[in-house]
Amino acid sequence: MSEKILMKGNEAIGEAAVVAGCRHYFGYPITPQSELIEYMAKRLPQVDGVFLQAESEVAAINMVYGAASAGCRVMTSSSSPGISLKQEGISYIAGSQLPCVIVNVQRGGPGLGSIQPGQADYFQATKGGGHGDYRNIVLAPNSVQEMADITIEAFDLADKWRNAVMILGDGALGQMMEPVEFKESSSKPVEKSWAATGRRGRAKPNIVNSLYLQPDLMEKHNHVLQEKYAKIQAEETRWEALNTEDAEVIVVAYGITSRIAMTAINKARANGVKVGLFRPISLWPFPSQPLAELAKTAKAFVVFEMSAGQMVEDVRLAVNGAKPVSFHGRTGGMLPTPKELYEKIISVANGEGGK
Amino acid sequence: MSEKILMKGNEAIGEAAVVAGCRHYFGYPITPQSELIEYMAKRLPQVDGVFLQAESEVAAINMVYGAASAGCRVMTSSSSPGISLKQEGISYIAGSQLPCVIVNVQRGGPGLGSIQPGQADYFQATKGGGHGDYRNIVLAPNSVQEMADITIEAFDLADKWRNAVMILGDGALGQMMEPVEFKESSSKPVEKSWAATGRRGRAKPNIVNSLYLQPDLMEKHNHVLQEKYAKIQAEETRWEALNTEDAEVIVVAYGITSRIAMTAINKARANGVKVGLFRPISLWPFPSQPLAELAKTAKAFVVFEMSAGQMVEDVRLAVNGAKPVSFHGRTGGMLPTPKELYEKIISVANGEGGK
Amino acid sequence: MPKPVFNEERCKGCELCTIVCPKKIIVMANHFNSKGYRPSSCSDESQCIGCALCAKTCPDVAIEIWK
Amino acid sequence: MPKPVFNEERCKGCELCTIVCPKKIIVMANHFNSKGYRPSSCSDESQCIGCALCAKTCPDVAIEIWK
Amino acid sequence: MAERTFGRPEALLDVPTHYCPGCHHGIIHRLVAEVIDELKVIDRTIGVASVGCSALAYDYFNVDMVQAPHGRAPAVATGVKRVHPDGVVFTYQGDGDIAAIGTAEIVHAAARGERITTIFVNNAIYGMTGGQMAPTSLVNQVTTTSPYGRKQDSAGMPIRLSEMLATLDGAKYLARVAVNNPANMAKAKAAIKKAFEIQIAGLGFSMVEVLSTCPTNWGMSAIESGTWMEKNMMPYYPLGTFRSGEEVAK
Amino acid sequence: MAERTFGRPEALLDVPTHYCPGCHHGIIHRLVAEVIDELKVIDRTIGVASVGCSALAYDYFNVDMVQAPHGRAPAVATGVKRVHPDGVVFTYQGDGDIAAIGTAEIVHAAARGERITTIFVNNAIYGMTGGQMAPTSLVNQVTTTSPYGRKQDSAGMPIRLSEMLATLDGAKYLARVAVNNPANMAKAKAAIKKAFEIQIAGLGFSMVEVLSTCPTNWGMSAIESGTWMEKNMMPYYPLGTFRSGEEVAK
Amino acid sequence: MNQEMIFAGFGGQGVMLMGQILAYAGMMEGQQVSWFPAYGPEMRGGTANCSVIIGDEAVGTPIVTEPQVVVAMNLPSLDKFEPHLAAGGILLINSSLIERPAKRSDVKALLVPCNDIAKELGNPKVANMVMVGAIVAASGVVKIESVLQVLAKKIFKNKPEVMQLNEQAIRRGMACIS
Amino acid sequence: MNQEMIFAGFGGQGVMLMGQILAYAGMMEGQQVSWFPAYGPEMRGGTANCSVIIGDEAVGTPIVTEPQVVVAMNLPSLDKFEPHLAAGGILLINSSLIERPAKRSDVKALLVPCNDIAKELGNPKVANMVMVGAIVAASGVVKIESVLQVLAKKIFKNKPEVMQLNEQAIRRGMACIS
Ligand SMILES: Cc1ncc(C[n+]2csc(CCOP(=O)(O)OP(=O)(O)O)c2C)c(N)n1
Ligand SMILES: Cc1ncc(C[n+]2csc(CCOP(=O)(O)OP(=O)(O)O)c2C)c(N)n1
Ligand code: SF4
Ligand code: SF4
Ligand code: SF4
Ligand code: SF4
Ligand code: SF4
Ligand code: SF4
Ligand SMILES: [Mg+2]
Ligand SMILES: [Mg+2]
Repeated sequence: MSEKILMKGNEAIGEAAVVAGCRHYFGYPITPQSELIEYMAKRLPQVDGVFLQAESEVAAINMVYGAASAGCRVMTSSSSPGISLKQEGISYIAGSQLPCVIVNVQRGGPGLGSIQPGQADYFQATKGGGHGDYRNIVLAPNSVQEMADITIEAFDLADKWRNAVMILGDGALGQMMEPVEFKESSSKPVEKSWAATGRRGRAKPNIVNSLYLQPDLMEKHNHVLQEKYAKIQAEETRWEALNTEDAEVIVVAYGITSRIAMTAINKARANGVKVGLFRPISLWPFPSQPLAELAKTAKAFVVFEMSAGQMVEDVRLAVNGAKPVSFHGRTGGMLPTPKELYEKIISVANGEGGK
Repeated sequence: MSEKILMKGNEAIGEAAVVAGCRHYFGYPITPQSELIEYMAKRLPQVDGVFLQAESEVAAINMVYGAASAGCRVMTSSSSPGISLKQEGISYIAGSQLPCVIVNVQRGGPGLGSIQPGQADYFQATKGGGHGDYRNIVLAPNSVQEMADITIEAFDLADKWRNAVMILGDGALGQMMEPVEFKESSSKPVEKSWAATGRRGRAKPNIVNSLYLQPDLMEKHNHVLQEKYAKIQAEETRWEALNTEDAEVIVVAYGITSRIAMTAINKARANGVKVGLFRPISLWPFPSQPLAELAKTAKAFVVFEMSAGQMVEDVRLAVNGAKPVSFHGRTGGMLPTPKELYEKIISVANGEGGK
Repeated sequence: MPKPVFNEERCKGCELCTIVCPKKIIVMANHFNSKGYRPSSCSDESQCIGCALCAKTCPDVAIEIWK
Repeated sequence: MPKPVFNEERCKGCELCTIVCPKKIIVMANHFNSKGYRPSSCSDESQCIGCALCAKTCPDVAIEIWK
Repeated sequence: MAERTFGRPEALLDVPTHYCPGCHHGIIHRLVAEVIDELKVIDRTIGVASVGCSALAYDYFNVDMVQAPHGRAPAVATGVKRVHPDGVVFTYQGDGDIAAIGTAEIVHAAARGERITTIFVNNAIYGMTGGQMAPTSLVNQVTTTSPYGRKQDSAGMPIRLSEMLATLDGAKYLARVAVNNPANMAKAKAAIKKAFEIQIAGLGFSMVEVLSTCPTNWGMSAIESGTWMEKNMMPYYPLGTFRSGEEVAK
Repeated sequence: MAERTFGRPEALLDVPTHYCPGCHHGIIHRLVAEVIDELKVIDRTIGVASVGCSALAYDYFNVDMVQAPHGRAPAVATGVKRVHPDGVVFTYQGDGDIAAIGTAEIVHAAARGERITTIFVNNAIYGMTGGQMAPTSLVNQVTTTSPYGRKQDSAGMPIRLSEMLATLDGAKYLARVAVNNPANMAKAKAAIKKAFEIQIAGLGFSMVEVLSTCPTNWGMSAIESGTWMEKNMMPYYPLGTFRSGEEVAK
Repeated sequence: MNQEMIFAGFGGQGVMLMGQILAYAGMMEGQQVSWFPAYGPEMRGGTANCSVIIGDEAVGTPIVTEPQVVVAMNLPSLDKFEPHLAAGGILLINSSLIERPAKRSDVKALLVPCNDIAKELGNPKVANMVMVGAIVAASGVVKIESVLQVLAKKIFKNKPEVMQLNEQAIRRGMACIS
Repeated sequence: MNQEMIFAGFGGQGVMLMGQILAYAGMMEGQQVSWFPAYGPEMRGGTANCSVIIGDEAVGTPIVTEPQVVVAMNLPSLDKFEPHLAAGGILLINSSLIERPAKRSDVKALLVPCNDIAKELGNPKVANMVMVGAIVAASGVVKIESVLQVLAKKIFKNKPEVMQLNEQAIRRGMACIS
């Protein structure tokens, strides 16, 4: 199992889910995530799992809702428009505190958009595209290996917190092949005493529900959720900082963009610019604290996204006016080139292009 | 027509839409907005309009998509879970630049939640609950009269900018009755040369579309959208500031919460506290500029919401660290009492409860 | 001897039981229960044949039949 | 005299027209068009009866019939 | 000694319901509970409540329950059943829930032959939200969203869901019943039992459509509602069996 | 002098399509365009493209077009038609679009008797996304999401949408045709014309299901695809008329 | 100053309308008014109630939590809202259906046999109008003329007989408050 | 240093597999590798292509915009990618299907008659393997042994005859590069 194999990011997520003990997958095809649903169609029957192609993304997320209610490890995946359709279901999953893993292999939007890679669903994923106060844990890998590792972690986090975990990838990560290794994993499904399994001798029925007609009870329920979210923020924030110790310019980027940024950063370093990379891995909880720390030493921040500017708001909130934060984005399925990022870094290092 | 009548907020929106020349409504029942769909069911046939109860919120938003494509003034309405279901359609509407009015009479969430008033769909409305980089104009009335006035304005803005306008109300505003007056209005449907009406002698077909398979074209399209959004930000930001000139504490609140806040502010003023109200009326574009101005004179900000803290992020972004911003929220359908808001104001005035 | 036993607090006064009783012995009481409904009651238990039609009709399972 | 006129650049070489021609006079050319497809062509126009079956079958409207 | 000859089934919790006086939802609950008792499956039954007046059904049934989003109960039940193939999984849905917003989910659960049982309570109206038109509302029926009566020209004819699903191979048992009198109640219960049995035998999807009343939103007494149903609903929604489960045997 | 006896209809723009070699989408496009020409409604026709290989249909038809979200074309068309009741509105949808994600929308457009015409291209697969199983994929058909063949036990039998919609009163004309040979093409065109006529006469909803090929994802040549369709699809999806429009006359 | 009131009772007792009439009357007098219903499933089975605010100040929250006037048309409503009444407030009890006396001693409790009077007047439906009269008399929040005007112009327009009966009921209700 | 390459051709020509084989071989040599396909409707009708990066540095963007190697299996691919080739880069042209010569003079253009050789070998399907051999010979990005190992262990496992034919094709392709 621990040999390196060349795999697409989409497939790596699929295999990692199987390693994590996920035996239930419900999904609907959409480019550029289809290799994932196809992988599950092939793989799950081999391990006596359940693969079901739903009639729609709405049905898929509700099958996930049902399967998670019933106590198993379960996953669904889609891409941008399909994830929009899942928003009601995701809000219900939050309300009922159901553990599950949701993969968004983002493409260019809005609307039918393009099927090329995008990062413009950041707001939807992190702030809540559905209604009500809730949070998904959102993890953003930047390599095929990390897609595998993070998927396994996602199942553990989901069960640990009774919360949805969203893996926010994009078309580039989903489609590209890189070497990946599946190490032995201790991750495995856990007992869920709250699940709707049939009473099976239990005295009281288990109920999975998000309805509280009495607003005071609903508020109490919201407090439970908010306390959980606060704990998740305290315990589960993840990020990577490269060359930031002495950096005057901090590049903030996640996912595929962070890799393109790294190429640009290396070139800038080679040319004597003190620049480092801060890469949020958990987009929610967002690593605000470490960024605020960096704001004490760095002179400026620049955020790179494949969007018109979304994560940059969280960076600004973290930096809170202490230092200038500038932004450079590409949209619609265009990947930035290392060259343009390099140029932006240089201009920021020269004190241009402030806010 | 210009006599005062006692009306529910939901009904006032309906009548105002008729005044604005809206003759097409597509919706699906949900508490606490049902009076609006019911009003349209009764009213539109009287003016030879089209009322259609869709089979779902998904169908409703797509009927709106079709009707807007066809060139008319059109409205839909729902409440939180129903709005979540509309997210894909809303993203398409943004992508195709279609003018329409979408009403969200918010309730407590997440999930099925409660049907009592809420303000926890702020993120969804303002940051984009759908996929991709897009913005709806989001207007938040705080009285039945304003619900009527803003509705008329919403249709004008929608046509002016070829953009969706969301009216963000809540169960309290929707259900309450207050006096309302419908003045003569000059608002009326406009010619739309881009609409799919049938060619009717036109040489070239009109196409309504959000698909751009070539990422460079998709990016170009996104630039068009972003430029439009920048203009809307420059021209259409709306807010109300009451007693803010000399205020040391600025309360920021919108919708029904702003009224409860006003009661609390009056009491605090009576007790010698220099406090004022800043009420965003357009939640997007958010009135960041005037807030930033106030940050120069005020000592502290406090944000009141019926949520676990959503608009507060935009306030923090606007204030950008210049002054402390604190928050007090109620969730799940609970309305804050003037008393608790008063106490929070006092504690902020006393320099407590910082960040 | 069969007889219907009414859970007055559960009764919502819908009167459905009154029309199915073959003996027509179910009538609405003159008082209110704590929810404000007039509960049903049996006017003459001795006539009851224990057919349970009343009980089976009650949407609130407010009637039991005992013998 | 009827005859089929081929728009070679539109042809995708699917060969569907070849099987419907009652005269079996449509064959695939030996060269490629600029998209890389081998377009269809008529081996003997004189035999064409102008039935237009080839044209009606072509998914790419790459054939017109003239007389 | 006194003996109880009729009382509350074990599968129905001894709590007051929120249903309006005379609403048939309560009767239908009891019948489902009696069937669960008789089949001795209380320990492995998992119910899926929908959105509608029966949203709170999870408070009433003495079995594990999941509350599903509006219209999605069949998808939720599919998720549950695929995790617990030995479970007895039922959905309980109103006509708005199943025949409007949930059309795709019920059609596909039926088409897949999903081994679940659906109790479909057709009261020709949206009860929970205050009496709006349902896809099942009758022509000319006045509701809050058809204040001038449902117009066929604009809203079409009411959907007969059972008949529609009968075209799908995976739907192994489909029946329409009513609980407006004791005789019909007995037939209703038999149908519900058969539907559960079809599921337990692993044959495929089963559904019982129960014609029901909504005194509150119909604006009548409970007794009048029964009469209205007989006179107006039954002619358009004939009681009967649309797929009998017999087709399955062969 | 030379005269063109057969060529491109006016309603079809003279541009290359993105369809794969031999894909029937192109033929079906042409037939629809010919009908628009013959009915002389090019000036008031509004087409609604769906999501599937025909998403770009708006680039090909010489009429106003709206591109609809996946599955929602009937709802979008409803919106269009209710604004332009004198318009001739058609949707063009694949089997995944119409029979999976768009089930609710097509059922309700049909139930309402919406005065639109749907061209439903059934190729038993998701073409656009690379060959996944559709609700219409045949039992044992190997697709990328049914790599071991579609299993009836888990995925159910393929949905026959036309037969299902035939249970709805608002569906006034429903026919299944094919374009795999000239004779069938002629019938297909007649059906499409009839469907448009039913709409123009204001009688209600009309739909033509066209059996189609997907050489690319079926993994065969265009010619083999025709044969495969005849041998495998036609027995399960019989050609014919399920509602003839005659019921309407009475 | 604003008067904050809660009207509560059973679904069919017309408490929502009572509140609307008062709010309308206030509006016609040029006062600031608001009316807010308890809505949704709350209504079903339990008590129906609405909040009404009338006075000269802009209305903040339309939901009344500490009413100065509570109108209880049935027992569950009395049980539910009596505790929230402001000290010194007015408690109007429909004594036809409510047998128990007020528990609070720091409020002004007034008994109005609404259903009995309505029965006397020959139409049980006007019980709520009896109470409307009593509220006006007890609270003085609006003038009786305004109430009658609302009824005549808005509610019973073109139905003079009905109007007359309702006016009678209102006057009987007023008479209960001495 | 990383080598950045683009492989392009018609849908059926196996260009995706060519890229994967090279990437796999690189991986087996312990190099950093990535493979990225042009995906979706792009593939249909037009050219299919993939980007491959092999080298000793961590891979940033997997999408190659300025390739050092371009492999054109048909004319549209040559038209599309020749202009993007880095100066001094290698341009491999399937001369069986492409008649025109290279337009660029600042690159090293190499002609490989893939289809002709494949035909000679008796199986037109191995045209892509001919090109694989040529790429390895021309670029040296991976060792030929690695390629053969990938084929033997991953692609044609348990099919020694097929393996043999493919190895032949590869060696013929290598021989084209002098
Ligand atoms: C997504 C969504 N849309 C709408 C609603 C509002 N809603 C709640 S119940 C209901 C209709 C219920 O009617 P039905 O299914 O017939 O059940 P009944 O109450 O009549 O038993 C609606 C529209 C909702 N909760 N969620
Ligand atoms: C909401 C959403 N889900 C999924 C997709 C991806 N998608 C695009 S086309 C398609 C299926 C198309 O199949 P079909 O309707 O049969 O048309 P065909 O391509 O076969 O003509 C899917 C699933 C999408 N674009 N949007
Ligand atoms: S058991 Fe039968 S006879 Fe006895 S009260 Fe009930 S219905 Fe009447
Ligand atoms: S049927 Fe039940 S609830 Fe109705 S009146 Fe009789 S006992 Fe009471
Ligand atoms: S017109 Fe008829 S005979 Fe002539 S080439 Fe075409 S198919 Fe053959
Ligand atoms: S049918 Fe058309 S595309 Fe196909 S080979 Fe013939 S001419 Fe070419
Ligand atoms: S509203 Fe209608 S369906 Fe709902 S509980 Fe009341 S009577 Fe029953
Ligand atoms: S993928 Fe299939 S359906 Fe789509 S264009 Fe190609 S052959 Fe036609
Ligand atoms: Mg109903
Ligand atoms: Mg298809």
